[in-house]
Amino acid sequence: MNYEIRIEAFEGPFDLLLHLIRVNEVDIYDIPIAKITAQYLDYLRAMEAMDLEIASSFVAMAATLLAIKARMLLPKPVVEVEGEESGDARDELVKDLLEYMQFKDAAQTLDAIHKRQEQLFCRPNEEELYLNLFSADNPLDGKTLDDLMQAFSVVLQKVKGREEVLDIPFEQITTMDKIKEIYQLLCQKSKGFSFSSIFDNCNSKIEMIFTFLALLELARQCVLKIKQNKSYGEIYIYAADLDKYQIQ
Amino acid sequence: MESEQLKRIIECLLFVACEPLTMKQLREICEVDSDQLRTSIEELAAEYQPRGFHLQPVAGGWQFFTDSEYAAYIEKLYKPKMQQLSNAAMETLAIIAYKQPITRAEVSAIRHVESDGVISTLLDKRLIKETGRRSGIGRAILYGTTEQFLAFFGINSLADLPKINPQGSE
Amino acid sequence: MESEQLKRIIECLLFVACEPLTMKQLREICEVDSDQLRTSIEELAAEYQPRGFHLQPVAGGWQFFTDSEYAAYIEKLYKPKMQQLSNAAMETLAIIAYKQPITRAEVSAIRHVESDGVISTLLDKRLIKETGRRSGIGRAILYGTTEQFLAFFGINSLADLPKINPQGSE
Repeated sequence: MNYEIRIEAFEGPFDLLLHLIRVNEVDIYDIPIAKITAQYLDYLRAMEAMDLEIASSFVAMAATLLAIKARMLLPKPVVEVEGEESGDARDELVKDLLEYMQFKDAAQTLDAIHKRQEQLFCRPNEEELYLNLFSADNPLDGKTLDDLMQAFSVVLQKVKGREEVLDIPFEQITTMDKIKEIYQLLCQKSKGFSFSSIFDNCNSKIEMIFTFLALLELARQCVLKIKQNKSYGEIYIYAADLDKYQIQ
Repeated sequence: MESEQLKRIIECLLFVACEPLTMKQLREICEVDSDQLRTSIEELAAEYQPRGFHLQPVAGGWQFFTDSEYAAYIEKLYKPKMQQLSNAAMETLAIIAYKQPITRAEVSAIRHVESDGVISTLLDKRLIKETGRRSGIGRAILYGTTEQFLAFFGINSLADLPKINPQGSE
Repeated sequence: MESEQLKRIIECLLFVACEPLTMKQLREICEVDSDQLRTSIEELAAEYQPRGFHLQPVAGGWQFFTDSEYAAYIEKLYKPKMQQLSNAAMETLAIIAYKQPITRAEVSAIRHVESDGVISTLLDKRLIKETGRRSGIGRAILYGTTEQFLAFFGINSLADLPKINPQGSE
């Protein structure tokens, strides 16, 4: 091996390939595929020996290179299939490499532009500060505390007679509450109770859902048993092992 | 240091600083003596005299301030972001002010109208803020009024809100 | 409006603005026509040329920027947060800038490296954004550059990006 392997952090297989093309000083349009492939594989082996993680994209590129090398060893077909370019096996790779190089160069140019721009500073004005400066022209301009009180009085007038709306019961329900309710029921009714009966006191869909969740939780903890004697028949809930009940 | 360059550095520093810079700070950053600094600042102040913003001594330092003559234009720049409250917003603000902490659902229930839009407006205008979460399922967000709300009405605390008649009578 | 006064107002506005001000914004605030505004801005830019900060077109508007010569002094005043991008991020940003709108898969195909991480970084830094969906199956998300991208590089529009050699030849 007459070249030195330097292990660098390569962004990807193209980064490595371009590095090899550069150090070998070969023409990108006429890559000596056997030589470059051999060096590429040496790099992969070296990385492996050093226990560096080799991304799958590097391995995939190795396969591509080997496939190109194999194709170039095959004799060219004497009769060309009509309408088909007798392209070089390297064409596709070169096209991709050129496209990648173009952006690698662009990235360097952009980096230089940014480094220049980074030396320029604008005034770090804070919007908040200026918005506060004009607090005289505030969103409540012209409104007084009396207006606020008035607005609330109007609301109160409107809700008069439907005070219950102010109380939003479903916000208060938790699965835990329902678990406790069902547990108490299990303690009281040693002979069990019907599935449908536990929903009798539910006031909303939400409450029913949480009751059902509570039932599932207690079943999971093996605190209760669920039985159904016939298809579509009533489902019954029985106490199984009340001692297993644990508050979480 | 050459006098012209020193002035360029000082104006640069004052431009990016949003608070007054003291003579000591400027002296240390520019590495010049007090006399040279003082002369440069005086010259700079004179140069900015006819401009739209001026160099002024304040709180033991120096700072650029815009000319008060142009305050109206600055207001126009920032004004689109501050607009008057609609009746719906005022009503919602009143509910939140008097019933805080309160959830969106509760506000909507009281108003009998979906109130997410108005609440967003009030949040944007920083008249209300999230103050916590209701315990229990859903953990609905609770809203309350802000310091700004108090400042806008010029009151000290929520205790200063006018008392309302619980009967809601006029 | 008198030309001198217009210039004072414009410099005042640019001084207090948090972002580049567009011609449209300035026209509306100052209530002048495009020609008058353009003349004033050009004169202002010339007036600030010898100073420590300059008037520059950026991201479709105008903004004051300090002279790069004094960056070291500003860094002494406060450690500005520098936004360094890794090589991988800059490379990905270049691809998106020149090929936008473009999908994640397309970026990865050009780089021959899985690029989700870098794209997330660029999204976080608001240098790129989702600009839509590719029609057809999968409806892959398309990415493009933002206003912040223009400000990041101090350019006015995408047309100001340096031309790239489509052949990629050295």
